[in-house]
Amino acid sequence: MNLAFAMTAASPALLSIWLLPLVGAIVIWTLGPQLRRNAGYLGSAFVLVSFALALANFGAAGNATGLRAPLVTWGPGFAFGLQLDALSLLWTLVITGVGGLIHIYSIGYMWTDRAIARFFAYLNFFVFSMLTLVLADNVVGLLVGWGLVGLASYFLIGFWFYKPTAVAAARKAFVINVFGDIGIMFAIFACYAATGSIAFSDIFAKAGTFSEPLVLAICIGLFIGAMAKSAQVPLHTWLPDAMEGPTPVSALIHAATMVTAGVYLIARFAPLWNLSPTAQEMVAVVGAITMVTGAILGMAQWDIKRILACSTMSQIGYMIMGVGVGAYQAGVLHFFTHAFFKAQLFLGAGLIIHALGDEQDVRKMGGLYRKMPFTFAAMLTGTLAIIGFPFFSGFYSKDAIIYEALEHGHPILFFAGALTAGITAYYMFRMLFVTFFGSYRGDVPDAMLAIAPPVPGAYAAHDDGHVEHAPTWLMQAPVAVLMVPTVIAGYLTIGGESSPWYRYFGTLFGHGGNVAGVPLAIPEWASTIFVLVLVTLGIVVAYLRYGNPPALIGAVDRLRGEALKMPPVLAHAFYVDALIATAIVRPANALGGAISRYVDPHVIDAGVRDVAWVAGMLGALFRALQTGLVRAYALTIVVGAACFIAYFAYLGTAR
Amino acid sequence: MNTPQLVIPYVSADYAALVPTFVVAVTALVVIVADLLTPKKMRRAANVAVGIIGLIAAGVLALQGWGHPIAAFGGAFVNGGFAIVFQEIVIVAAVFSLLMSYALGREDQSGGAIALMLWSASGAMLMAGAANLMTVFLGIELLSLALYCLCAMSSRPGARESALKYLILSSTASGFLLYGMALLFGATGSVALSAFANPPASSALFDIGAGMFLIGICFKLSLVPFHVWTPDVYEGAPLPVTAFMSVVTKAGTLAVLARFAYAALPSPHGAAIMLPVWIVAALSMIVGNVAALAQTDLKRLLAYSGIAQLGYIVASLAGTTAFGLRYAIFYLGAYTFMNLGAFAVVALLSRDRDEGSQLTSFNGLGYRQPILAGAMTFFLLSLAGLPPTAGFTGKILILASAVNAGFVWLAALLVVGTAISVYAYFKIVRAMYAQTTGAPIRRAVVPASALPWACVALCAVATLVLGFYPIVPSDVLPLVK
Amino acid sequence: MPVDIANYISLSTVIFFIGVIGVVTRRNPLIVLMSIELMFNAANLAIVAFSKLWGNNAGHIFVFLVVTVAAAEAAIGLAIVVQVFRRAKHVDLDEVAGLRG
Amino acid sequence: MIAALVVVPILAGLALYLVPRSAEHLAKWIAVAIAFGAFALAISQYGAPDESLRWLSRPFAANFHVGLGKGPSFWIVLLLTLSTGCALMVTRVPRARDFIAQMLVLLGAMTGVFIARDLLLFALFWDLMLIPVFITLVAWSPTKSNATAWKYLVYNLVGGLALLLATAAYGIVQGTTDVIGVDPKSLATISDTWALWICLGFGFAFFIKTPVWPLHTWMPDTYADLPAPMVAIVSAVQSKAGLYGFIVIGLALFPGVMHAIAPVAFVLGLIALVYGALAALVQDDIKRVVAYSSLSHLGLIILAIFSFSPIAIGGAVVYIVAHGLFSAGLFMTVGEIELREDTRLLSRLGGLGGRNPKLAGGLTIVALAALGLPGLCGFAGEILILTGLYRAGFVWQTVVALVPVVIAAAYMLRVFQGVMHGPEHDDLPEREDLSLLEGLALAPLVIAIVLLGINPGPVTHLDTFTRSVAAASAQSTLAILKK
Repeated sequence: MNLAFAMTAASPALLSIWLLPLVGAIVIWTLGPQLRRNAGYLGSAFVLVSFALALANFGAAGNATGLRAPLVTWGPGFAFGLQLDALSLLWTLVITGVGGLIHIYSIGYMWTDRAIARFFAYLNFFVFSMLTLVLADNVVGLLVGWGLVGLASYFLIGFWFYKPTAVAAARKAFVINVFGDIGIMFAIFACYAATGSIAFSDIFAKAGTFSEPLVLAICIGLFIGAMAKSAQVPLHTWLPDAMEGPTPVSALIHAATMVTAGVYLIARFAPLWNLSPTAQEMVAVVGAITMVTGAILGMAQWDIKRILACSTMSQIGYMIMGVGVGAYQAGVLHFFTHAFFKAQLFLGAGLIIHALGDEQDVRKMGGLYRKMPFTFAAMLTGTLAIIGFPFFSGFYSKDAIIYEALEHGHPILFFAGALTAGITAYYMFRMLFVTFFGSYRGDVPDAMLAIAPPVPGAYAAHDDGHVEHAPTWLMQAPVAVLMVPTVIAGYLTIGGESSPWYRYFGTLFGHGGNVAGVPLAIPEWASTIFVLVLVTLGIVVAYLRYGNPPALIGAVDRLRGEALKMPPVLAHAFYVDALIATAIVRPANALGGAISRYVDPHVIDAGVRDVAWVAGMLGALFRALQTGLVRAYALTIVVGAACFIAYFAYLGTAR
Repeated sequence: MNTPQLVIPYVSADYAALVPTFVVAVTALVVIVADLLTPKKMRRAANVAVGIIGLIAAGVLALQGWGHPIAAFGGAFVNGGFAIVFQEIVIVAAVFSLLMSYALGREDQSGGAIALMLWSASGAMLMAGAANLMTVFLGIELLSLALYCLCAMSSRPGARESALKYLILSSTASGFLLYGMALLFGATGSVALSAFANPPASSALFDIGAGMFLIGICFKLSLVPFHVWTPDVYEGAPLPVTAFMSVVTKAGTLAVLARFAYAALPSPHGAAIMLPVWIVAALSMIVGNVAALAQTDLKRLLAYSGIAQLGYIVASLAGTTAFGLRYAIFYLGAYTFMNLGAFAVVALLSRDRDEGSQLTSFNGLGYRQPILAGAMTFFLLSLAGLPPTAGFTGKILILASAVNAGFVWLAALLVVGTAISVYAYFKIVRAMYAQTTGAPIRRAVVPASALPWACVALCAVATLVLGFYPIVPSDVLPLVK
Repeated sequence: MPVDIANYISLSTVIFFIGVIGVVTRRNPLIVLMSIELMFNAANLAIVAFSKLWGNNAGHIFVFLVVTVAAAEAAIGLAIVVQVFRRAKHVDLDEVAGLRG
Repeated sequence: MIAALVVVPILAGLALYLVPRSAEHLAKWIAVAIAFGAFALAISQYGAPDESLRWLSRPFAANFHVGLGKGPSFWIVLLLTLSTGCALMVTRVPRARDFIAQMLVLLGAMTGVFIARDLLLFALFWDLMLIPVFITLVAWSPTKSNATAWKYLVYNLVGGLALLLATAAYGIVQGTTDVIGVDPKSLATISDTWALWICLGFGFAFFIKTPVWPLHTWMPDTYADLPAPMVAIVSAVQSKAGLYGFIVIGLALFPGVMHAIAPVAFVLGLIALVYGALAALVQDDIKRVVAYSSLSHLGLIILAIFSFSPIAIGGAVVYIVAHGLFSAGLFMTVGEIELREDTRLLSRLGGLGGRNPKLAGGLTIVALAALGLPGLCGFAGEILILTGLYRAGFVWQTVVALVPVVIAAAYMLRVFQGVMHGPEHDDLPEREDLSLLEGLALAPLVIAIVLLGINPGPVTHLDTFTRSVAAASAQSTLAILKK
């Protein structure tokens, strides 16, 4: 029984990058109670070492083969291993880099929480799962990572498990993720049936020979997985609810890394997607729809974290649309930049929430720029980056996607992209003005601001009082560090095709090529100007509604008016949740109830009970025959004898 | 015309064939004498001891006759392998019944009872070798008459009633049997079974005669239409007598049936004659087990179970195949051990007055006497035909012989019967192991006698060994000179 | 001319079935015992007739055997009947129904 | 030595009755020693030659032929001895000595089923393993009524008798029943009609024992009423006897008939798959949830076997062992919960996670393995089976089989969260967390779950001819489907 891993051929660096976070998770879980706070330092250390190793191997991953580590083989065609090529290295760097910063930030954020050790064990486990997902060299390994990441997000969303809302949100997230898993499983079966192996190299080598419907089927399967994980419509409902988890979790998982797994999946299977234009079309359209829906929902939220969650949904819509139209470099670039500025926005929001004693509703904030200048600066840079303000990272990646959509012959998507950029600008600045300008509304009674009373038992204070505060630098340092890439991350793509970004990926994605129709004859700078016009329009509208002096003074009644007049469609997020509940959840429970209450006891058991009853009756009947009277017995015997004699008489004469 | 000399045509070899039967009969006399001589206290022990010694001696003597079969008294009594095997079974049953009787019954009657039991055993041994009508009739009547008295010999209320019922019904059946013999004799002109093989003078007479003969036999085997007497008599009679009766009457009658079916019937026509017997056997399997479902008294339950078990054994004879007979004999042996084992456990549970045959006396036995409960479970497993017991192997053999002889419908009915019987037997297992629902009747086991325990142990070991190593007697084809 | 064998057999059959009906219908145990004797003797008659027909004496020996057995059975039968109905005022088989079910 | 795996536990079980009733601890540790001893012995016998002893020669040749080999028998015996050892460590039952004796007899009988290489011996142990469960159902079931015991007995024994009749018939027709593990080509071919009836007899018994959809109603009640230690090994192993039978007897000896009944079995498997999953969604009693979930999981294994694809059958063996591991783990954890809170109804449980993290940790891992979390053993089995099914051409069946995977996630989380998460109920008494012993009892199962999840390779080993039969018939199935 050789269960030992095939260590020899593996490169030790790749294995240690992969296993360090797992070791961290196990160590922290077992030694949890003793460690308490320094569990945070330990956890961050493990992730940052992994990050350093990944950086060290930057060169090695660049060349074609990259690092390889075959692990274990289940059977014919089921060989598992790790690989580090350009795409997975980028993701690894972001996961361990941004992850490490968020670990440090979490030390401060969770300073007073009793279960801080368990939190860091889960965070390390999450990093390990995400690394499994991106480092796998085969599709089943990818699915293993996919499932483990879903599990880690389940643990972290439901971290404060005594909150029923958190528990429900965690379960919803996990079940929708499993729904995505079965999509990928279907793709695995199709690939294995066609190629006899699960390794990416074999699949892509034989990709040419696949029939058109088969490629489409595989792509649909994969995309279902991507939709669930990257919260695309209609499987997006879990993302806003996932904000029940602690803010660092939202930053790391539901902003920077996990939700972008769908983008990674499509990028990884680029050779397959290029073969099927209809699949690409489908991906692009769904991406666009999610982009627009996310933006519209973003306008209607009052919880600061839900605004950012909806904006994440919208930005991922951008990335999916980007890879959907074939602009892989642009899509991945937007993932790269988005990881930084969205993490920064979330951590900024975390600072606000931490400072205001866990208050998350923007209507209770206001006028914070005077008291928290550093946070204001961080949030401002983040906002400028996300709306695509020139010379900020978002500008380069977002405009690239919008233009590539046009260049690849999708005029409708081009306009959708541009419009969403405008709406993004509007709701981001709406958040800025409401939170940082005007006067502080913390002490205004909820009723005045039309805030619904919290659900009973929904939220129990978790930390036992502010015994002592974490050093503020511990939380602000990561945000400061993140500000740098938020600004300069876009500069990597200056220089078009020959820029370091495009050279880095080389021919990994093959050539997207023009997909449909003849491109409109407008140059790139024209589309950029058009987008900027829409963005400034968005900012102006936001300023008029929330920013100008009269609005700031009458903020309380304005906000109350807006909250009351909020259209129900938006308030219930297009009723998607209700739709899923009535269409799937309720009938399943009803059917299950019918089965266990009616079919089993009455239909099936009844049969057996009747047979047993009949046997019992017969038994009683024979008992009744025994009357005890001698003459009755004699009669029975004589009757029996008569039958015998009759038979033998017939027999005798017949012979 | 010379004066008729008194020439006894029989040589010493003829008498040698009957020696085992004589030894048993004489032992009965010795028991009566021993009962007279020994002091009151020692009387029961002495009687049982003498009885068992006599039986064992007879058993050993019978075994010596194994290799060389002889037809004594001009074919009246054929002492071959077939007869010896049945005689051994009868002796074993008698020994175990004596072991059981040690714990029961009134002091003063033990001498007479044991003597009667030995005489009925010798009657059964006579039937085992009977090869002509007279010996058969003599054997059956000797067996039955002794049993009528035995049934009555107990102060229990039902005893005398069961004796009366048994007498009236059994005599009626003997009447049918005798009338059948008369017709057979009339049709063939001879009383020897061997004479029936050649075509009879008038086939009508022969068939009706054979029919009535079989009625008598089926009554004794308590097969279904003729089984009505069995439950009442088994319940009424004292426990050791019931145990003895449940095996010995069936063993002897089975020997007669086998000899009649295998050797005495003209082959082509024989099958048609025996067909009603196979049908009756099938009926017994089903009715026996179903009726057992509703029983609460253990002796009645074992009565119905005996009916069903005999159904299995006769089913094995179906088609009168050679291996069918051998497996029937093996299953009879297994039946003897498991049945007597079960009766021995009931004997251990009974106190002087009321016998422990009520189901309630088994409540919670699993905790009070785990070993006894284990033994009882083992016997019930065997009766139900579940592994690893002799019953299981026996049932497999019978299934195989029935299927091979072409009676697949009989095999299927056998499985159905077994399925029903499991519920009946496992009611007792449930009673033993169920959490003490009703108040457990403190039924102390009679400490004094170690003999019933020996009987339980012997039966259990036999059932286990036979289960794994079925010793099937080989050359037992019944010889009819 | 000698009486034809058929007559003997038919007579014995008639007697036999009278005995059987007697056992089934009568409530008095003594009558029942007598009916059983009838059945036995009917068989004896048949055996003797057949023995005469076939000319060998095996039947006669058989008859002696049957007679002795019938006598023994009658004796035991009466003894048991006395035991059962010792204290009963009148003798009735239907009273004897303690064991049932 | 292999025979010792059967004889020693049974004899020890019976001998335990001699141990005084008060010495419960002694009895427990003897039993644990025997179970783990058997585990070690089984490992040492990996691939060891068979052992045979002459038994019957009259109507047909039958021997006491036992063997482990490298195939499913070996792995299931390992699973059995391991789970029994673990279950015994945490036995806290009234009248423990008698209970432990029944457990040992059950261990011996079940081992016998899986190492028997003779059909008659297989039938013998098949019936024998029902007795201890019946006695336990009668003696230790919480509800006073014995309805469950009778339902269990009637269902299983009718199956057992059908098996008996089929074995006898096979013995007569073939001349010998010493056929399990023998290359079918070397056996005389039996006529179709006989083969059909014999295989139906076997199939009927195996379908009841699995259980398959219409014949399953005995299972939830039995699992709910049995005490936790016994239900752990019954659900883990006894329910696999039917599937093992199909693989080792059905595929090897009656490939033709198996093809004939494949469509019916497929439909029943699919129904069981979906039916079990849906029913598990709404049960209030945790044990019933796990019972219906195993109905669903075993339906998937039925599909795998009747797809005749070598990968799927290899996957089936993996999933048999996997299901054994996590259902044993689940039932033991539920047993721990029931010991602590005297209830296992989800409506009354909740919020235990805060006070007992170790118990929560244990339940997490087994629950996740049960819902097929990638990386654990449940997923390994599922992936192999479904890949094999798809490759054998059953496309839409695979899609239908994927739906219960999602439902599994829903009901397993419902159980886990119902017990561990949510606000703490004040009416539930305060109980201490898992003791070291209870932790040690769960540890081997958890380790096995993770190890099997990482590398199920060796477990998919099938005897050469089963694989060849499967492969041969897989092509024919594909041919049929292509037409």
